[in-house]
Amino acid sequence: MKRTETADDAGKVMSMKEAVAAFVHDGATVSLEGFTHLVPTAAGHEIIRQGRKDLTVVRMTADIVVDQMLAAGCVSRLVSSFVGNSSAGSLGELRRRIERADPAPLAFEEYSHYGMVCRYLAGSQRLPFYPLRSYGGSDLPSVNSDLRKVVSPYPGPGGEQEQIYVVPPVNPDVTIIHAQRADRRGNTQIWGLTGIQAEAVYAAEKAIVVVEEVVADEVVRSDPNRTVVPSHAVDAVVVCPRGAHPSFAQGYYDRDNAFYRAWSHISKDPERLRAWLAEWVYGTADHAEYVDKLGEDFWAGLAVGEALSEPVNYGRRL
Amino acid sequence: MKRTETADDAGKVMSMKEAVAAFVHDGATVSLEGFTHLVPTAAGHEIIRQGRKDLTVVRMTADIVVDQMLAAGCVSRLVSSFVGNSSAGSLGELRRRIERADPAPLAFEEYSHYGMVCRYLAGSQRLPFYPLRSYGGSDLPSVNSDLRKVVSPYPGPGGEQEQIYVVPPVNPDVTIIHAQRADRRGNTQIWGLTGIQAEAVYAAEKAIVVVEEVVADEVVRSDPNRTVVPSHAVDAVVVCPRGAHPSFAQGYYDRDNAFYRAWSHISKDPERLRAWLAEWVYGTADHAEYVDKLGEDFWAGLAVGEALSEPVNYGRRL
Amino acid sequence: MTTATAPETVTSSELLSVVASRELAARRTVFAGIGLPTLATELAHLTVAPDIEVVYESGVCGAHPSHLPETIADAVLISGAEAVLSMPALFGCVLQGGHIDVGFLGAAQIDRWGNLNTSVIGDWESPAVRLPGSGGAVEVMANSHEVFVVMRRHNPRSFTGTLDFCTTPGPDRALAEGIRPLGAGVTRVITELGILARVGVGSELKLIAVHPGVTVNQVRDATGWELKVSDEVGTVPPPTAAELRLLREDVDPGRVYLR
Amino acid sequence: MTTATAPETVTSSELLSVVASRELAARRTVFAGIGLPTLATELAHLTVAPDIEVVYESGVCGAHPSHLPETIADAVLISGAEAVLSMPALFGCVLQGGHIDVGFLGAAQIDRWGNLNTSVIGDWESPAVRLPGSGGAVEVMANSHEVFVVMRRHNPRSFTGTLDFCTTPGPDRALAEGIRPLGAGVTRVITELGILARVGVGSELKLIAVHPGVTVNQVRDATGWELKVSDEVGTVPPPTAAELRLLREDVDPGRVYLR
Repeated sequence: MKRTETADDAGKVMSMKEAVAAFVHDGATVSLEGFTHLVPTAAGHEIIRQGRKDLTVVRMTADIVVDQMLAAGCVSRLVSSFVGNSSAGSLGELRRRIERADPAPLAFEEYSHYGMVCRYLAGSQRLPFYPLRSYGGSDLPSVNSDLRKVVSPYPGPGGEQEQIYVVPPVNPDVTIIHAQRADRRGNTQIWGLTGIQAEAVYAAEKAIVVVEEVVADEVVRSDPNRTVVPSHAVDAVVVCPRGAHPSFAQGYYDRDNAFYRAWSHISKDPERLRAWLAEWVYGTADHAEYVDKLGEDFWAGLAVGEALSEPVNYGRRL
Repeated sequence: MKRTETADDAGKVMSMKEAVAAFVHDGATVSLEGFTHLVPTAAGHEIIRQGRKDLTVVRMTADIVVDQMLAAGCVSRLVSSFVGNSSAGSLGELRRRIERADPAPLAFEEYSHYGMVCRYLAGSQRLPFYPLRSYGGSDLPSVNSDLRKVVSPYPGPGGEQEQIYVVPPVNPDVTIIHAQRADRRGNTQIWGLTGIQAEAVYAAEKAIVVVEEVVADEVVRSDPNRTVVPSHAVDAVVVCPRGAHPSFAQGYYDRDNAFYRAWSHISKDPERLRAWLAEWVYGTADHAEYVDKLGEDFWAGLAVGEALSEPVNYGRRL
Repeated sequence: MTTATAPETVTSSELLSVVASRELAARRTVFAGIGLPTLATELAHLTVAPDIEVVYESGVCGAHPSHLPETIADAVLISGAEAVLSMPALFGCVLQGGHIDVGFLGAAQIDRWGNLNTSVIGDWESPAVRLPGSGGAVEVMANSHEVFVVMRRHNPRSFTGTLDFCTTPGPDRALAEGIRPLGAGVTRVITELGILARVGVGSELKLIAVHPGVTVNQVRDATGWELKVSDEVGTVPPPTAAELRLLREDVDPGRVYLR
Repeated sequence: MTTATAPETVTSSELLSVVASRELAARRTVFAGIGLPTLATELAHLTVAPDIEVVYESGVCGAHPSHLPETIADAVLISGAEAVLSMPALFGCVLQGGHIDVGFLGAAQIDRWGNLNTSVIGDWESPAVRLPGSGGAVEVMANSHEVFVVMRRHNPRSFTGTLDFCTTPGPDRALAEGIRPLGAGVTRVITELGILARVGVGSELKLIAVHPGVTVNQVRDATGWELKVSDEVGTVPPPTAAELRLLREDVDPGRVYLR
């Protein structure tokens, strides 16, 4: 597989530092997507290092990286449909913020997963709302006034008038996703779980794609169906190997389940959490240092073997 | 690449004759999708051979196969967004039916492409309607009362009330698509243009997938992201090589552009059209005979060379 | 028939998995999380439901994992799977489209109608405990043909007369708001004490069976509302040796979930 | 500068392609069909719009075709492309999402506001001629930032005071119905006689330039409404030798579209 060794021919390829400085501003609405797979952790860490404030974070599964951004004081509002540390336990800082406003309150907009999916669908498709068959009878609309209803202009199955809940679009100032690879222009390829990443990018004003590697144009072009986000929707390409840790990148490295379990303990104690941030985020200049600090033995434990897709023939005219 | 040589271990694998007999009934609503690529022509021909009547055909680009089904008297209603012979000319039978009710009238529901896409989206997602930013100021709603409007429950960009057009779901009795390959359970893989096929299948009560080849489970499972339609949505798998002619199958054979051009002339003359049907559809027992009749020299002219996708690593746990 | 194993040798996880697996007889598509639902569906696949397919919230259909997955998004679920779907396809076409026979859900609180709370203990605005929230539970309940709930602990705080917050409403609450749900809502609740059942709209959860050695009054006391009891409460047949052997030797030999 | 080529050696296709290509200066994303728009965008790529990307209705982005495509879905557009999108992504995210700078459309009839008819000649219910209909034209007009129309024939039947049917409305008609469109609608109409322009909502098509040898009155006579004419009607500079060489030698050496 050909890979580009340098990025000097590529206007969109920049460092994480440059991308966050250019596209993530105080007070912005920032979407970070990746459903367990390809969580853009390294981007969250750089946002912490640059000391962003008053962010509205939009993320379906608000997990470790969100807890860390909360603890670093970057976030004043959270829009989410699952606020937990996967199945490994709690998010300590998030619970303190919501349960006790400690050390500061957190505005929280609660959705279900499909409610969030539909907000991205509406945002990416420039729709004023998106209908879904959820929320009938739920208490969620009583705490989230953006869950509203529309009457269908068509009769229901029994001829009766039918009403359905709708959600409004979300249009982040910037969406950040992590992906396995892109070309220098930002044509982004993801395999394994692809989640809501494409819609989150299309819904946003700007988009940063963080990748395990930038590959030659020919690699991407050998399989155009693999391109989940085309270049016209991407503003910055950041090369950041292992940037999804403790999450995983299918075919590159496995999930660090031990760290997920550890986070429940780390985050339970505010002092310990802050010490962790001091050591692992503020104490590293960038994600490359974080990766080095973990050490090659550590990464060997997350290494994966080979299971290659069988090629398909796109054909060429004879 | 491993291929299954026999189909006797597979309950869903059946002949085209069996599949059409089992799932396409007189009076049914039948969706045939494939946007220029992978047009399910062979299925249309078998519907003609079996003499189905009073079908409602739903197809975004009503092209040659629809003109043939019209000429064979199978279709009383058409739902479409483009009724033309690609860019190669007219559909003679369709024009006679609509312009002069010759030999019989044709009920026609006219949409735009995205209107059709949204009908499939609503149908596949079990939504009462789907909103889209089309039709404002168009005469289409005056001739299609299913194009209706909804008022958004959220204020527009300037705080004003916002209204938007919606389309109703389409839920065909059966959807038929053509694909490059599937496994014996119906996990269907398509590359190149994927169009609206997945949504058309999910919108339908029953689904027939016609494939160039049935492949071993391991082939499909080596690349699960390539599966456009999972087995739980498929009722019949029909192996029918070259079943998309005169359309094409990316990586298998090219488009027969000469036949598209010829069709404008054939279909212009009702006698010539009926002679064509007699020879090529009624005169062949099945698509294998049609393929043989065209001859190997002919197929050599549509052969394509190799352009393989580079494999990706899905990884395996060590 | 194999002989019954003495209950004292059976762990709570084994008991719940075996009982849940039997309820999956002849089911085709199951929407399940990781843990007890995984054990139940894998065992059902080997016993009463050979054609069962688990659909995971992450988008995986037809997984063939090399190892027991640790999350619903585990890499081993993806490699070798039959299909991996995007979130819009998974939630829109598969779930809302009505393709799921049985959805598995858990909850911090459940009420007599099978409504669920996974959001907060206490008041939503300033809760005593902030729980993870819905995830996809609202959608699983609204769109599956029926829902099974497996709850390790059966006590009045979890089986409550009044939910602190209704995250995930059953069809009765939806209908009261004039919204017609697809399925029956919760039809089975499987706990350490026995099995509660509910047939659909308008019906309350009713005790239909207890585990050996459990009395009806024990279940009543452990339930925070006046529990309806079937006229013919049965005894849940204990796991057979065959079921336990499959579970221990084939499904989870590393005892990942059978903790 | 290269010298101008004598007009009589330039075919109508060459003329229209060259003129259209110039209008694409600095544009990035173009939604185009096959034929003249292909020639125009490919030539623009080599001249005034090096970063131009054509998005095809079939879902292809960033095509690198080995041969000139014969349809918008030609296999040669797919092999080697940067991305191939599904229809919902193409129409929903790319087009309705507002990512298209310029959409190219054709029509059987156009009126002074840039509204288009591609459905019928005559009455819709029993038309004299049934045309193909919208395809994606309704969406291209509603969602592109601006629309270019290239019409080979400029005559009063095509440039009509009253459309037989409005398939594809411009923004003025949408606003009259209370629906706010994204873009300006038709901003350029390029014909064998000259160039009409329109700046956006509330503005009529106006003649801004004629080809060498064409008079303003000729264009007026060929237009089925009382055509507005710019105070300073220019003459379209004829294709340069460089433009023609690129078009003939690099873009379409087989003269597939340059018929």
